[in-house]
Amino acid sequence: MVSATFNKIEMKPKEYKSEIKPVWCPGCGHHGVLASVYRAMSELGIQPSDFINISGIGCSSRLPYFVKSYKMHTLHGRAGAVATGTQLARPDLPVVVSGGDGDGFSIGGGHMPHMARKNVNMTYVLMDNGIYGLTKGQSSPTSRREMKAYITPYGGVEEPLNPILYMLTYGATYVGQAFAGNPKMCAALIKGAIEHKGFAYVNIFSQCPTFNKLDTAKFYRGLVEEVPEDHDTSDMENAMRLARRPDGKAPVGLLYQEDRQTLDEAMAGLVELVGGSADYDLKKIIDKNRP
Amino acid sequence: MVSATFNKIEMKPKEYKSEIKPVWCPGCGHHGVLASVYRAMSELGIQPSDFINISGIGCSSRLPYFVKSYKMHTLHGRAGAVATGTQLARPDLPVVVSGGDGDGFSIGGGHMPHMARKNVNMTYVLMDNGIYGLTKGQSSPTSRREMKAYITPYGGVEEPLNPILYMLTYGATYVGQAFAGNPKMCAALIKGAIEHKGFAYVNIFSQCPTFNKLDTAKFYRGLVEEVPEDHDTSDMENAMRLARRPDGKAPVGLLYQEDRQTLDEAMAGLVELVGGSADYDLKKIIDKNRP
Amino acid sequence: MTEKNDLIIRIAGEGGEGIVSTGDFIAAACARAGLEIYTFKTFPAEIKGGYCLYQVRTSAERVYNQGDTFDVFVAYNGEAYELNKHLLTPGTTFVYDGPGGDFEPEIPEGVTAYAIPMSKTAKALGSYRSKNMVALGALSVLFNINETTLIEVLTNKFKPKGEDILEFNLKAFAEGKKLANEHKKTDDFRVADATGTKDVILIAGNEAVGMGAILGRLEFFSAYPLTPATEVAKYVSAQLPKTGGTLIQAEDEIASMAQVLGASYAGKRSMTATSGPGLALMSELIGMSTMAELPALIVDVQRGGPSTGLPTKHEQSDLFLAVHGGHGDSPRIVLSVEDVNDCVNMTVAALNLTEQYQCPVIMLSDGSLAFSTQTIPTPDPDSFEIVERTRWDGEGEYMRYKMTENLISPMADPGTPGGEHVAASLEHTESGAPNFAPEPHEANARKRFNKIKPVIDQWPAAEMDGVEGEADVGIITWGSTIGVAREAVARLVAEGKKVKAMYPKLIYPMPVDQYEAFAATCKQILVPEVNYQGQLSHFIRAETSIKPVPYTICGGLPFTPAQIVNKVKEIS
Amino acid sequence: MTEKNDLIIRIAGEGGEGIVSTGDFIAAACARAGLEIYTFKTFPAEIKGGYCLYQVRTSAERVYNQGDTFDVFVAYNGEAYELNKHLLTPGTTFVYDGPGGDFEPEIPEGVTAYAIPMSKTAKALGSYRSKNMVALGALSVLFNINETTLIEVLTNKFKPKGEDILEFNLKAFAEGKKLANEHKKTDDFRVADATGTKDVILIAGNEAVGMGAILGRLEFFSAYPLTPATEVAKYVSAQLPKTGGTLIQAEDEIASMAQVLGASYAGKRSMTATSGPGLALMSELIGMSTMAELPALIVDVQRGGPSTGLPTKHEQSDLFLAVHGGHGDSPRIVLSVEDVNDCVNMTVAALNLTEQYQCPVIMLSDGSLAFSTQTIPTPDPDSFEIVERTRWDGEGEYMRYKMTENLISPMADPGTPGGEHVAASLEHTESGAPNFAPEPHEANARKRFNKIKPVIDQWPAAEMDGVEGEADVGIITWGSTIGVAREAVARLVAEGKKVKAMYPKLIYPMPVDQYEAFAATCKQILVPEVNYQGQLSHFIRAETSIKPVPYTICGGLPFTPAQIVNKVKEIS
Ligand SMILES: Cc1ncc(C[n+]2csc(CCOP(=O)(O)OP(=O)(O)O)c2C)c(N)n1
Ligand SMILES: Cc1ncc(C[n+]2csc(CCOP(=O)(O)OP(=O)(O)O)c2C)c(N)n1
Ligand code: SF4
Ligand code: SF4
Ligand SMILES: [Mg+2]
Ligand SMILES: [Mg+2]
Repeated sequence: MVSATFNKIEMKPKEYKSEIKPVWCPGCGHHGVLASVYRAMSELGIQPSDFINISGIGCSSRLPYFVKSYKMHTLHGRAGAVATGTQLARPDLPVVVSGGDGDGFSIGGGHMPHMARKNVNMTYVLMDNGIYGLTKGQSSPTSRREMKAYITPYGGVEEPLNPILYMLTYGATYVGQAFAGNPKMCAALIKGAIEHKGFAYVNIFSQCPTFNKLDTAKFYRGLVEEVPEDHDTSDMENAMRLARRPDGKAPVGLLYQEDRQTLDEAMAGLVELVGGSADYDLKKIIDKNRP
Repeated sequence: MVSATFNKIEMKPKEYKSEIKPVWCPGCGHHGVLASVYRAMSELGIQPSDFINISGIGCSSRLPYFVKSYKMHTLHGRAGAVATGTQLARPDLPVVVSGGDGDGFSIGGGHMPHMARKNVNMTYVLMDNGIYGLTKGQSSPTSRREMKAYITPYGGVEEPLNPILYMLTYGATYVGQAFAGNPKMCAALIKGAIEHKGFAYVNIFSQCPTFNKLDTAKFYRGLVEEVPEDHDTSDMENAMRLARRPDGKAPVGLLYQEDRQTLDEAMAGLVELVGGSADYDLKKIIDKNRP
Repeated sequence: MTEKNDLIIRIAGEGGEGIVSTGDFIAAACARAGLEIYTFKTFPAEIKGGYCLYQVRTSAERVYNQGDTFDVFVAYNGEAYELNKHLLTPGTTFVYDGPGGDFEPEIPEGVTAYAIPMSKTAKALGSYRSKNMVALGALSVLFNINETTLIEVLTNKFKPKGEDILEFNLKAFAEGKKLANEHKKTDDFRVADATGTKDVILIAGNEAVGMGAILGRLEFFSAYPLTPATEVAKYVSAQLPKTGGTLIQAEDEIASMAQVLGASYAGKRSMTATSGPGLALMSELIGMSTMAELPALIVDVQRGGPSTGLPTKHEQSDLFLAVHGGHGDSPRIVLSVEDVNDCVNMTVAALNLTEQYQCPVIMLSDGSLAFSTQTIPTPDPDSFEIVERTRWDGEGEYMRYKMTENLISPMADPGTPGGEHVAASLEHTESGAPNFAPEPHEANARKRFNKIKPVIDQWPAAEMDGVEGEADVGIITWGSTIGVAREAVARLVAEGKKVKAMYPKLIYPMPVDQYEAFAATCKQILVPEVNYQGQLSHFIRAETSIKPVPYTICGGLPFTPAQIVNKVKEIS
Repeated sequence: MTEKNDLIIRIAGEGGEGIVSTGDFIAAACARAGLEIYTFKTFPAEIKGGYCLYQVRTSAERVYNQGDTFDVFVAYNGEAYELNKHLLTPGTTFVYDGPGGDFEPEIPEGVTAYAIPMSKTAKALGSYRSKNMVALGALSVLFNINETTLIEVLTNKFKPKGEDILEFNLKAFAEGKKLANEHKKTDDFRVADATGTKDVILIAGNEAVGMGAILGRLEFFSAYPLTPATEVAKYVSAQLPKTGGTLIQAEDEIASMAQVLGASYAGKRSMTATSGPGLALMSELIGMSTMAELPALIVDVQRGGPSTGLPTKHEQSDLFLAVHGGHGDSPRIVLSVEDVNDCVNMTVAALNLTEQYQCPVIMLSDGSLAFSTQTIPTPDPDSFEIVERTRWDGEGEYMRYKMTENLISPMADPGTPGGEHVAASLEHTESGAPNFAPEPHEANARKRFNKIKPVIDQWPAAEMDGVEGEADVGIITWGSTIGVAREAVARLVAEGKKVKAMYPKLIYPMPVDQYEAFAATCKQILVPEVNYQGQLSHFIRAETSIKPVPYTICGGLPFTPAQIVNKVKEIS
């Protein structure tokens, strides 16, 4: 979505608050992400009625309720697929998905590669807390092995997955990562993502103090390290290398950006190719079936 | 699955043929894959009753019918998840999934990361023909953009995905690729995969002459190039580089292999940890709920 | 013996031998000559080879089904002969590949046989693939198939592929004619004479659904291939860009349904088409369509189940899933089509209904209708009313789930200032805010059911057929079985039987009063349907006072008129 | 006024204030003292905060439900007071946080009130979190809660966390007692006296399903978290490794069901537990269980729907989906549990049935039962019969789908020489080879339905209740509504009403004869259930000759006995 295509307006971040108050626990990282969303919207001058915010199910997926905008609170894991339909239907409006690690990479994991490789022109903000918050603390695909959780009382049995490496492999054309404790960076990445033309993915470490006692805000603060200043964001190989840092540190900042035809552009191309329009003569279509 | 764990037997490849004749079109690459499976089984000396072959739905997914073995013909996209259950239930037997690119990476794509990162001890043989064969020629996730297909009559609109790069990213502990026209290499890779302890993935280019007129046997022959002899199969970074060869060539051979705890090992560990056994005193469990 | 106006030709052989194109050419030529057409096909579930059957029924009058059996049977190979020889009863005609085919048939008493050396001639012509042209030439002579229109059809087909290809095919065709002319015609079967052209199109069920979608001003379609529904997407994919709409192939049926809801939220007329396994996968999202009140049309082209089942076979067994396939109390509108004409018109209507009532609409077609080509009056694009969703008028404060008088809450398209709202999968207040107290849930449950009730009066009353007044047997049936019942009723009435029928196409919510009124004039109610459980019978019992007699078959084939005739006689 | 033996205490406040632990301590102390317990809880759908309610009902005799309303209401905060004050009718007792709480209640005429400064005292003790201990101390004094057992319970709970923590809590508890002792007891409510210990356990519905699974010799469980079912997996995850079994958390419900089928094929007793949205997602794979004849137990802990709906609320609205939620004709066995005791015993039975009949078994529980802790007789592990699937005897040629006399085809575990076979999602011959001809499909459809019919006779006849002989009203109900009906019937009979009841737990296939026999002795049939459509009523109408009067509520809460009593009076 390039910002030029929608009407700008002047609104302060807090004016984007909806009438519904956040229901998250005190200290939950999701509060920080929400603040960053407000800020990014304000900086972009987005009119609430021009903004579409779509989520699945989870604590993180409650986010759209708190934002003044058009929004859908859909089903667990389906936000991305729903948003694909919305974006194709209204390619002129910015579409932002906000969701969780379980929502996106567990039950929703089958949709992720396809949004990315099709380069659906939307932003996906994933609030990664390494846990299922809403269902009270089961391990998620990004949970660390040592975590004892709700139905893994003796500890985890599997390797956590690496969201940004996945997204690079999938062909996302904008890949960033941040920590919710740094709302400035979060806001900047979300803003950049919305401005980006193509599928933009932003992974935000967002602590769940209630259920994830391992991945605390402090832990994340120690985990992250900014992408080196000289990193060339068009260099996929280096982006992948950063995503797989052997020292176990997690890079924050913008890792990768690429300009590629988006799915809605391709679709518009088809319409052009066949000379399509809303007042195409339907008789011509019917006549093809004359015997 | 390490070969030492099952009883060896002497059987010729053709003796692994079941009473059902292959229904594939003449010239279909899947014939070659089937021959390679027979060969690998014969070389490993697998007893048919000790072998479990599981598939989803597709032309490729018909393969188990033609193999003398225990087998499941399940639902489109679900072979891997079904096989996970089977493998955990019978960790002593080799479990092999055979399926197609649509089955595995389109509808089944959500299961792929989890089998790999959990290191489910099984083999996944994917017959990649860049098309949906059984449903008569729709584009698949590995179809090239220029392909005009059944419901993309004006050409494709998305980037094909890269199966072996996905599998490296997902954490498969054995990743190989071959062309069905080279049954020797196919058989060697499948054999190695079955012998490997952990999640082994083998991608086999397998032409569909009936519906995919682009990716012919000739095309694949020109596409592939053997993994360099000096490639270190424990070097993930180089494996990824090979998977993303800038010249567009596709590497064939073994790209990556790693030894990591398997899911069934982890599960056995839990049982050991709690001192579990089939004759555990159930009263002790019940007594936990005395008020 | 008088000439038979209504002729049924069955062609069978190995898939890939041109069976389908032979049938298609005959159908097109007859349709072009002003005759009515109804075809029936069965395919193997495998790609290449396997037994394939194409039956074309043609008449000067409208034909409603595939018929009881064939008049003329054309065997391309021994397997086809073996599978059909028990139907070669006295009075039938048999055309076969011989001498030089892969079999030597015995000709039963009373059967007229014409041996046409199709394979041999084709090989002599230099291409085995011309076998079907040789057969076609022979059939055209033997059964009076209009040669002018046949040549036109062949020319339209082959000319674009090159003059030489056209010429070669016409040559094979001529050879076939010659072979037939060597026979003396001894039966009475001939295609009815041309009646002058009619303003018709010839189209199969699946394409007709696609055409209906285009005429219903569809804007968004998301597809995942699934036999026997894929041709709907095939048709739409080629045509929808012309009207500026979008078709996307999704990664699976769940994604398809999700995309449909996303596009619908954005204000677009949206649909998908699938078969049973896909409908099952969509169950959860269909519930979201109910809860969030998002329009969505789902076409289910039923096939043999359960599970992967019989992918290419006919069955009407997804009714339970269509009506009851959601968790919680999740109302939806369920429609079912009878024939190709319905496929066009009811798809338009279904798109209108989903927009009007903001609820999921599931339209059931079936495997035999999917591939049945039929002649239908050429649709007039201007004759279709397009009903749009009620949109917010911009006055006052916007409440997405407002309790209005008719229970339809106006929608607001994204981009409309002041209309910001949530499409909610959670239970909610009128504004859409999550709320789990008793009152909103009770009120909304009532709303979701009651808002769709007016469709019962809005929808045309179910068509009736047969005798006036009291009947010994009243038939109620649905889907493509209706066309079979029509003929059975006509025959029974002609025999003086007191039989009538009712043909509901709005299945759910059920027009209970219509059922009761109909049943009140019948001594007993017979419900023929192609499934094991008697699924429509179940709903009739559950929702009306009627105790129907179920008549179920499930062999992967449609009913024949004779089966229903016999059953009626048996019970009356 | 005589002392009331049967006491209902409702505690409400903000989630996180220890409401649940206060209730749990009371329940455990009473159970330890030999009393019977039935608790009821409602949680907010949010994680922190939100209105939370815990109702504990205790008596020397068995209690079947949560009761009509409370005898004693304990308000932790103003919201709780506001939401419940209309229920403070004369004769009730009110305990509240004050002075110093966040509200100042008005005490209605006839209500006994005890102000306990819980918050203030807790703060003075140095930790707000001790509020519930203060409350507990006060309640123990006010309502005669056995102090010995209460101290034992607290000790068992807090001692493992450290002596200092135990001491601190006991101190707060003592403070609470002191505060209560300052009041003069003016009402008659007191917990029944200890009757000596009974051999019972105290367990909630979800854990009880887990315990049943362990006792039923479960070997494989695949889980995906979904409220209100997750505690089943939680229990099993901790216990199953002890018996050598495997629990895996899958990536979604589809994968869970797929893994269950995979493990079942490998010969293991396998199950999953979910709620409506998950059951919807599993629809396609449940059909595979039917077609491939693979044993699989699916427990559905129902919640408010449709769609995401009311995730933490009670509803019995997945019956349609459970019975009809598959494409094609896809039979399954559907069971429903009444109470915690059933959760244990019927899970064992369900695992046996799925192994015996090689078909999917869906067992329905519900949101209120999920979290209801109840006292039940301590199960004896040796008392459960474990039925295994029929396994091939190794004789002759193995045919997986052999048509045997009882229609159960022996299975062969992988690794068995000669037993190699396919688990087929396609229609098939007896050997499992794909086949789409009419005969195998018709024969197998019959097989799949008929093989499970014997369960009707095998399953214990539905329990009956109420008057002998002719009744004015016969109640038929299911799930946890049964416990409510039991009390309603007892009251009505005590009042001299001619009322009886029938409590089916095998829902499908329906024991039609039992329904008919019961209905034959009733003037009318009332079917109370917590859903909008009257889902059991629908099946009764469809499958029997009965015309029931549906009585449906859907406010996210269970019925009360009074509601059913009133309804019976209204219609009789
Ligand atoms: C089909 C389905 N399965 C399961 C659930 C239950 N569920 C709700 S949220 C959730 C996980 C949430 O985790 P995440 O997406 O990481 O979000 P978080 O709460 O941690 O922000 C689950 C399993 C559901 N709502 N729907
Ligand atoms: C739920 C479901 N959706 C769709 C289908 C239809 N279907 C069967 S096979 C297939 C694709 C097969 O492609 P692939 O896996 O690449 O195998 P191939 O035939 O090319 O070997 C599809 C879409 C199905 N059987 N089930
Ligand atoms: S449970 Fe965790 S993720 Fe959910 S609101 Fe609380 S802190 Fe945030
Ligand atoms: S359609 Fe293609 S994939 Fe299928 S059998 Fe034929 S050649 Fe092979
Ligand atoms: Mg999370
Ligand atoms: Mg393929």
